[in-house]
Amino acid sequence: MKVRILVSLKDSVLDPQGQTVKNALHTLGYDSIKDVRQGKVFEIELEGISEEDAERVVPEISDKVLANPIIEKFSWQILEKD
Amino acid sequence: MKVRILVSLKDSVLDPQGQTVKNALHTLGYDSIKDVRQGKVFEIELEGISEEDAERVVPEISDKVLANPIIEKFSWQILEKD
Amino acid sequence: MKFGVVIFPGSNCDYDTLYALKDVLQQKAIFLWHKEHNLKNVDCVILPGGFSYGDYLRSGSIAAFSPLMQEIKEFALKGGLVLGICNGFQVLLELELLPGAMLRNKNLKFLCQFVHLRVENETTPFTSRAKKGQVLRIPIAHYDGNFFSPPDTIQEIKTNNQIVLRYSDDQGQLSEDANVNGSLESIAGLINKAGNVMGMMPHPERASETLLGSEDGRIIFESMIKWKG
Amino acid sequence: MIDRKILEEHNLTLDEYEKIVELIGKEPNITELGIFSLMWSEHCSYKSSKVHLRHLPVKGKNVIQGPGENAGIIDIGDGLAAVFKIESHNHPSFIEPYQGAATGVGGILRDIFTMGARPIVLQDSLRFGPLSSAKNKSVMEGVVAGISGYGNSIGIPTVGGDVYFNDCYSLNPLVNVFALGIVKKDRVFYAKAEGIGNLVLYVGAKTGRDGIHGATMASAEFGKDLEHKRPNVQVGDPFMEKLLLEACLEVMAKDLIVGIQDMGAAGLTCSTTEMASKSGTGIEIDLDRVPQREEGMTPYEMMLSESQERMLIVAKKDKVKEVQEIFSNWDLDAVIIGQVTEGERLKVEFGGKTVVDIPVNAVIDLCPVYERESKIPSYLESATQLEPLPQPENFNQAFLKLLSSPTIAEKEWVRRQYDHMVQVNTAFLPGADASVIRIKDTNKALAVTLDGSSLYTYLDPKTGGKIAVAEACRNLACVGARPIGVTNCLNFGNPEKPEIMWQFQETIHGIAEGCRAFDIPVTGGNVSFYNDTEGISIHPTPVLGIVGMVDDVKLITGPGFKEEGNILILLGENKDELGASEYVKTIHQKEKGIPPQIDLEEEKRIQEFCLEIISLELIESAHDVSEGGLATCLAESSFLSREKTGLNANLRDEIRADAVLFGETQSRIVITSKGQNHQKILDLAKDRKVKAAVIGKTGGERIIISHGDKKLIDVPVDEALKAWRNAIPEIFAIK
Ligand SMILES: Nc1ncnc2c1ncn2[C@@H]1O[C@H](COP(=O)(O)OP(=O)(O)O)[C@@H](O)[C@H]1O
Ligand SMILES: [Mg+2]
Repeated sequence: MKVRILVSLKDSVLDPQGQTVKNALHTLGYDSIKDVRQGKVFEIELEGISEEDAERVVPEISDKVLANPIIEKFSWQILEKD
Repeated sequence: MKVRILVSLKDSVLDPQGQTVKNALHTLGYDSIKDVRQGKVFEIELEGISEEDAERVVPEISDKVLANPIIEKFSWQILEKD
Repeated sequence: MKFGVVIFPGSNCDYDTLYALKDVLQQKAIFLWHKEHNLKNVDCVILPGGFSYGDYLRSGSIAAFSPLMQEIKEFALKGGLVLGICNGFQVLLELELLPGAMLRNKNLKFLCQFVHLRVENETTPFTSRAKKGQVLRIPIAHYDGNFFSPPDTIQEIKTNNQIVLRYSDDQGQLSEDANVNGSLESIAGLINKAGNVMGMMPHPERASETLLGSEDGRIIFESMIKWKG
Repeated sequence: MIDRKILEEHNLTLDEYEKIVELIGKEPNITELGIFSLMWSEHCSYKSSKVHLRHLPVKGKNVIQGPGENAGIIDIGDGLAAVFKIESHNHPSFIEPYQGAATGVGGILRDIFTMGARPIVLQDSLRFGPLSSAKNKSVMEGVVAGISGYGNSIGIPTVGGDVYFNDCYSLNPLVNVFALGIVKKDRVFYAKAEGIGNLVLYVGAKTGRDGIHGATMASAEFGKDLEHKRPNVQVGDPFMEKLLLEACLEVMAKDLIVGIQDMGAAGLTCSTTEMASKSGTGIEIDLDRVPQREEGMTPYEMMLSESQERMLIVAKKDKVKEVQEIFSNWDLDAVIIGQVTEGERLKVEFGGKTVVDIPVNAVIDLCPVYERESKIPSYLESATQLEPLPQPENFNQAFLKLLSSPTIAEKEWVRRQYDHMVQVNTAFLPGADASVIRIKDTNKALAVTLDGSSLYTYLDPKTGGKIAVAEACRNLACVGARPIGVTNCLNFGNPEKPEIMWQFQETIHGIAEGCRAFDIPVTGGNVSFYNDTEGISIHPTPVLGIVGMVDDVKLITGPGFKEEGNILILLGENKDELGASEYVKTIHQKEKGIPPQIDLEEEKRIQEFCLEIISLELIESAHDVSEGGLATCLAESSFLSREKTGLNANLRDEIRADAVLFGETQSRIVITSKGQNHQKILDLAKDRKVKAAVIGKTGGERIIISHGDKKLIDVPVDEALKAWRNAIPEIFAIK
């Protein structure tokens, strides 16, 4: 099974990278860009695990390892089922 | 309009960060995890631009700025239309 | 010989490089501001180390779009001498003046330490005062110095003798341990095909005085001075 | 309406509230209350520590600025001055290690460049719980990465510091960061708001809802409900700060501004009121003009926000345009948000209405000051009694175990994550007792060291305070530097507990005595109280940052042996003092006993002597004896030699063998000299009334230490080196 987990800073938390990328894009003339937020994506392959178990494990590892719940939030989806 | 761009290392490029995450997860006992690849995600808000123009601009900035085509690939999708 | 040291927002080895050139080596050297479109008749451009634009997005990526970089690209294509040190090397890669890309160090940590470098190619303007096989002791300080390029590119690099410096031990032997950041082919310094644009991760300006622990870095600058005559 | 619950949430007592009402002549609205709660918090007002800090000596002929400004300033000659300060970021670092430590670096750097100085040195003093716990490991990993991430990016070398491990820091790590900058003596800037009608400019990052109540949080204990107390964590942006640094220094180099103040803890509130207070003026600002990152922010949130990387500037009216141009060249906006007014009031407008109107001195000067109750801690009686200990059966094993205990083991794992060479001033002495930073265009150098053993302070705070000063100065003496100024960070538990207050008072008296003995002024510092979690307090932990002067940088001396066959000389005397030592802690698992005592006069003689023989070029190396005792000191000098030179030493003191090897008796330095110099050194020592004895020779590939006729330690240098060097990397190895 393949899942994708998106981790990004909570909306209220400053995102210096995203800001800097936005400014760079403006300098290059892309004026239509109003906001940029940068985050991380994890693509994970799971094996020998039921969909039910995955539904439990994926949020668990996201919360515990992949994201820092103090400043980040996450969302996830299944990309490929077994 | 809101778009999401995923940038990740090409399959042929070693991903030491993903490897480390995988190892950390194994140490914690998550043995079902077979592979982890880590990438970046950008959520961009566009304004005053038609969908057609966005279809041109988004891959352009992804290729030129957000990803380094020597090591990275990207994909994108529209999250919210105007 | 007149050197121009470029300042990007976030450059932090700009003063160090100017100091090594002017105060230590007694050369003419000036700063070049990234927003200008003017190389002020310098004979050689140095892109210094640091964290241009915070190294946000990718190391060196945003600086590559600076107005002055267009001038520098033209200058390089006309054969002008360009040296990129650390972040400067990363900028040259992003600008595609040099082949390849940098990945995060193999231990995923910032590394600041002295390393040994074996001179692989002594025929370049940047190493003409060194001998082939000579071992230099110069520090590194970077997060993303793990050089990577696709197989066909690395083949070409080798065929053209573009590898200038390799991480080695103090005896000049290559090993996994000596290759601290995990670079492909232990590459620490790389030159373009035309032989006028070099990038190197180690900081020669930090090894130009005995007080700092080594003078080996002077060889790089002195080679350039000699080359220009 | 302000009720009890609101007051509690703002950490204000009823008495304090009544005083506020009296001072401002009305019931405060919520924004005004927020302002008082911040400025009257322990963190900002020093209300529990003020009466005690007065005991610290602050005068000296080279002091340009003592406590009371963003940082202290010492004249270093050649028209230059050193600006330095230490600051804690303990609570934020526990909540989010990376960002907490990173913003700690950002904060202390702003304190330095606010005064017009270019920062050239960072150091960090870290305290963690034992690395056997995964949580402590990840806190340490995050903290080190945070300091590295910020300091490296902004390009200021982190040249040293210290790291200690103890159980008491498991729920409360300490992150103290020191910074030093250089300024031309006549170009110092202060936090002033002079000149009625001059304009107030806001520069740097936009204001968000970051760390609201951070200062009040640092002024209260953490309970179990920590998770809920988590305020919006501040994220550091070193790139923004780099731009601010360069732009501010450029503006200050021209004659354009009147005063400048950073916005750290307590943000807009603190900067506006402090600047006005110092100049006897008022300030008026309009919050609608403040650059905002989030929508719908209230005046309360804006005034209390701790968003990082912001500065407040008061500029001459006719120079504002020029100021703005300089900032714009660095891609920064300098926005006019208000002006300097007559009448010593802070007035804040929002949406066309006045939302704050209070007298400035009420906020700054009239905060209540407490002389809190103090009492000798009950733990002391039993904790200072060390029962008789058996000698180790195998001294080699005990020695190797001590070398690999994280407090003693090599910290290269930390150091190499820090760019410690940028700015090309770091005289390269890896692992030296103090870092040496040359001052360009002179022959001089500054030496900097941080020190403080909390185990000593826990068991005898006064002695601990004295030793912290003495040891820091000794570190300086070993490289050849004379102390010129002190900053200090006092990390303690809850001051409302009488036993903590006692520790605090005693420690200050110890520090004061130490500073007086060495005749060095305290130019500033920081107090961090409420380092308790779930009712457990940390050991009292003073961290001393002492700056020294090296008159001739060519003469600096390192801790590593230079060559084979040099004579080993011990300055000072071995005594039977094992209490509170790393040896007793690591080998006997006890944190007990009476710490080593110190005679400050003797200490001073030894340091003077060390400086003298360095200046006479009589010695090859010098290293002070501290944690781990004489055996550890000798081993480190071997590890830090270029060729990993071994040694053979023989001690004849008639005291317990383990006390000779591992005791932490103060006032000892091991030096090496060439054969032809050693008699001169001994003669001179006699003359200077310093105890000095030849204890052996350098050379060989083994570390051999005997006591009388008994060989206690005999191990290959390589083996000992491995134990010392690999301990920390192995704990953090990526599997
Ligand atoms: N332990 C101490 N010893 C001497 N001075 C101190 C100590 N703690 C705080 N101070 C002084 O009190 C003043 C206020 O400190 P602080 O609020 O930390 O300053 P800032 O707001 O600039 O960080 C400073 O001048 C500081 O040097
Ligand atoms: Mg301050």
